[in-house]
Amino acid sequence: MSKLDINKIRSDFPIFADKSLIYLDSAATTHKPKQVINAISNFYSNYYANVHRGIYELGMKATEAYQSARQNIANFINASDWRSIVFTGGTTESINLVAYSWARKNLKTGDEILITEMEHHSNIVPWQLAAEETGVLLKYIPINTDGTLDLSNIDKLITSKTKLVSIIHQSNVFGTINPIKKIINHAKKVNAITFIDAAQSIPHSHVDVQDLDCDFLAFSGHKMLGPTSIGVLYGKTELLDSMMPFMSGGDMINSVTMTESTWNDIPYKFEAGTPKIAQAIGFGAAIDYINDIGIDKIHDYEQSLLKVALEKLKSIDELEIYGHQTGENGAVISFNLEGVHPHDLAQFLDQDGIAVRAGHHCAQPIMNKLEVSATIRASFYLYNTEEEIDKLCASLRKTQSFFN
Amino acid sequence: MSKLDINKIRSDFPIFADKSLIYLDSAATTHKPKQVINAISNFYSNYYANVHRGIYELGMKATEAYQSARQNIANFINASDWRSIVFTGGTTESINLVAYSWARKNLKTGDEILITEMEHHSNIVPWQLAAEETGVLLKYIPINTDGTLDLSNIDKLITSKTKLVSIIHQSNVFGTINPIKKIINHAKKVNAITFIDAAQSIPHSHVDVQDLDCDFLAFSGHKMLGPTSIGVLYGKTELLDSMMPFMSGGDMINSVTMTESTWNDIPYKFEAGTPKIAQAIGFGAAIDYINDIGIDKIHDYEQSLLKVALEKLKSIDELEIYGHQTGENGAVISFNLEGVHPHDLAQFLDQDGIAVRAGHHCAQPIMNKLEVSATIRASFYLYNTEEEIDKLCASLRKTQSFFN
Amino acid sequence: MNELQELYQQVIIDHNHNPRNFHKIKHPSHSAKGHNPLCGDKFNIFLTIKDDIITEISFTGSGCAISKASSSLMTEALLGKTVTEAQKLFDLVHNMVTTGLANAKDIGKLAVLSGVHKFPVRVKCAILPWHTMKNALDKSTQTAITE
Amino acid sequence: MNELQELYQQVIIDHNHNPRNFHKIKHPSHSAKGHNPLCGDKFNIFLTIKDDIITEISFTGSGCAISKASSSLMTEALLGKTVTEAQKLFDLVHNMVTTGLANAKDIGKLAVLSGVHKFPVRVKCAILPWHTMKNALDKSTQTAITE
Ligand SMILES: Cc1ncc(COP(=O)(O)O)c(C=O)c1O
Ligand SMILES: Cc1ncc(COP(=O)(O)O)c(C=O)c1O
Ligand code: FES
Ligand code: FES
Repeated sequence: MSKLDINKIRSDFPIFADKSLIYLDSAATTHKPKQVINAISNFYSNYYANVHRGIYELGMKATEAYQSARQNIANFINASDWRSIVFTGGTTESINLVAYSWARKNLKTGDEILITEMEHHSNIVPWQLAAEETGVLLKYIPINTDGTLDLSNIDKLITSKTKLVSIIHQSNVFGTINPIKKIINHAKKVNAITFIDAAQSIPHSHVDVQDLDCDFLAFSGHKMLGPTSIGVLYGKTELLDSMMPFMSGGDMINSVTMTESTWNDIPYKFEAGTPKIAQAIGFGAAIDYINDIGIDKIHDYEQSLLKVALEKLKSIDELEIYGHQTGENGAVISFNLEGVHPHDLAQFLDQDGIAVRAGHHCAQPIMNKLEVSATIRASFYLYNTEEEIDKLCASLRKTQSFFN
Repeated sequence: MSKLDINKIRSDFPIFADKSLIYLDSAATTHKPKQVINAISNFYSNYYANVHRGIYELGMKATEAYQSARQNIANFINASDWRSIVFTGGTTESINLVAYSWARKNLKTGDEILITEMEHHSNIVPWQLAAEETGVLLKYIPINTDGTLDLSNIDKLITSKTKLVSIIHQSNVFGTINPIKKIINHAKKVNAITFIDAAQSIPHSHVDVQDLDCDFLAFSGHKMLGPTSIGVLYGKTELLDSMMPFMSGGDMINSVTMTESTWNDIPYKFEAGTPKIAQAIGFGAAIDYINDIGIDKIHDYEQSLLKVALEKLKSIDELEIYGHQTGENGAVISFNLEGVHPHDLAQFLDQDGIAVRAGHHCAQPIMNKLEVSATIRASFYLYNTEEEIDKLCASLRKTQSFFN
Repeated sequence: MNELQELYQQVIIDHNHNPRNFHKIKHPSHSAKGHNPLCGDKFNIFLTIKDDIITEISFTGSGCAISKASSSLMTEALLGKTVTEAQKLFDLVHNMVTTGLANAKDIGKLAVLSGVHKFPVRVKCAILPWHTMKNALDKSTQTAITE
Repeated sequence: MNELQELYQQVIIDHNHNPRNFHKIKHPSHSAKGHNPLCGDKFNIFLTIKDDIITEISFTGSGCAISKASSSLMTEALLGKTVTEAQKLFDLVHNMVTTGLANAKDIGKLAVLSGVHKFPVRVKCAILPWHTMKNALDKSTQTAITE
């Protein structure tokens, strides 16, 4: 096992005061350390105010905290300019923003959007709807049943018609880490805009937007120790500058007359209404927490957990693991136990205090490919332990024998 | 003064532990009682999980709390069906949702949208953009300089071309409470859809959507003791049912294939992505807090504060109050002090611990009408006192003499 | 016996392993599809109704133990019943899986499904085949979706 | 003297009440509009430049005491200066209002604006006329918006 002070870490998370909880669903959403919970309470209790427009002292404190959260997040993904960081309600809203303000405004019949069969619904449906409205063709990079992308025809899929390539960085079903740099480079050759759904990668590994050189990238606070209802759209400043607003109203305008309005600078142009102040501050505190431990150390620790988990799960008869056969993978494992429906299995695991997810994981095209209706998914984060993996395996074996 | 146990109430708000703070900016955003702050911390600390999809115990507790917040809010505005309550990021998002999913889909050249000159930018700009895209005409009910709507030509403004009438219930600048029932009835005669921006009314008075019989209504959590990043779109179920989704992704779908998707039931159809769980629970706690005191008692108390404030402000020479000349008004007062720019004035009031707002209050068309660039706005809520009004007046006089 | 074991008792496990009437009827007079969007599971129910009597009933599809056993038990319970009796049994089962309450005489063997009310997320599993059957009787061509 | 009084000292109040060069120039060689979106205040700056020397400078518009005094003081400070000197003074003022630091010799009377750095929201007020003047010099037709 790689070194993390796991007892210290677990003691930071109030939820684990309940010793019987084995939480293996961090790919859906993660728990929060007290540092994050307290940052939110402290804001509401001691310096709550609206931001940007207040002359008064209180508003200035809130504005500073809000802005420093933004800078914090920019640094975390190595964005060179804080104006690239647009606060949204989450990855889903980030993708919809681009589907409305970029795709619908820039694409026309004959153009193509390319995604993959591995996407989360939030990186499928917004493009389906935009494609339908604009007459654009939505194409898919196929997947192999081993949970990797089939890039053999990539040159035929990315053509001069391709205007947007949007790819999941790390699969929320298989854990597969996709070769996005390679795909981004292909896209650049045809001047397609690139969008990375980093909801599953940024919480677990160092992602550098300058190195990737993608145009857009999205992630969510709640999947990385932060609050619900906050996420980020990263966008290159020139691109954001050139776009029309998505939602409109207060704070995102420069001036409003009865006949027309002009827009505020980025990122504010895309942040209509009272900002997500408490959520941004909470998200900033989550980034601080991760930075204090070190994202690379977290990554290494999870990789060692993953190795152990794969080994132990593979020792269970008639347990089929999807993916994890080659290449780099995050600490997310989908599997099924022969003869036990995943929802029954999840129910039995819950009985032993083990929280895993059963379902299609918002990725029905993958389920269709695997020809299953659902899988069990166990996913890990910095607070999980090898002991918990042992308990998972024990509970799986017990359930297996109950059903057979 | 009407009776509220004001000491008890103030002791519920941690921010007022700072005895020197005189917070008169609740129309922008309100402070939070510890009951709300604790509800959020408690959720994150003790039963945090994603909702809807989890088989496990934890997910069920979170789902119940989330759903009961929705029911709670439905009851508060007397909605007959919880499915009418769509959670959004705030009033601004609620309005944009309808501008995208209803207006852009249902309106065409020749149709008209009618709003008023009294609107907040969030009830102007979304319609401007939708009107521009669809070729629809955006018309305004004019205002009088006394802060009331000029309804003398209402029969000429609401015609068979009018498809949508969207009106601010209580002005965030003047405090004016508009005769929305009367306007809704006019709109019904021509079968126009009606939208009420209730961001400023619902926190302060009993609003009954069945009695109003409006089609849509919007409000924000943060203006009524709740968290940031949560609001509500109320919509009649048949109407919501008939609409296309706004944002798309996880949770709002029924099924997704590579070529098409089908939608979940309302309200989920409009709640794409991981829900605003902590925020909904915090909002629910805010409603509980208001209910425990009683919205009518809060309203009466604010009205008595308003009366005192108007009297005392009027006794200051060369202080001009906008509005408040007739009819019903909420406890929001905009004014200017002759010879002192509102931003200078706000700076001096802040020096005395008094937080008021200086600016256009996201209502530039009103400023143009009043021929001022900005006003000072003092707004009151259940935690304010007559003593604070005295201090405001003293500070105003002091500043006045400094500048003259 | 804890709540989970009470739910997954022998009868359920048995019907899950060996579902009764688990096939397609050649020329059903009534049929419907059912879909649980929460998990993606799907069932088909087939019925032959003659003179208001259910003379044949069967199902196909896949789902969890609860939904499969519920389907299997349903086909057993409804064979030979009138359409009115089937509608009535739907109401009884619906009530039982949401409240846990049922009259032993009326509900018979279906009582094994009562434990599901302790697991709100799974109520949809138990009721899915019943909704689908009801849709088939109503000659509805819509896919039943458990509410 | 507290920070606020330091900011709103007599010089500022005086220039706010009696702004110097507060009028329009008939045929300016350079001019620009400035707008502070935070408060909605707007100013116009007019310049006549002959042989690289600012021979006339004036302003119109309205704003708070800070912005008005800053405009008035600016017109006094720049009259007779070269374009290069004006640009340099812009940099000095910009630096002073954000950090509070300035060399007394270089900055002269404009030092009264230094207190504004303690009030970050008001920095835009002090710098607005300077940005506008700079835009005018750059022959920019854009409205200056304080960043
Ligand atoms: C009347 C009115 N409408 C809409 C809004 C916008 O609300 P929010 O910023 O919470 O979206 C506000 C508050 O700023 C308001 O006062
Ligand atoms: C890969 C991926 N993309 C997008 C999302 C959507 O994120 P959110 O629900 O926070 O908007 C998720 C999580 O559900 C995800 O795993
Ligand atoms: S889990 Fe699908 S029907 Fe039970
Ligand atoms: S407040 Fe408008 S310029 Fe100072």
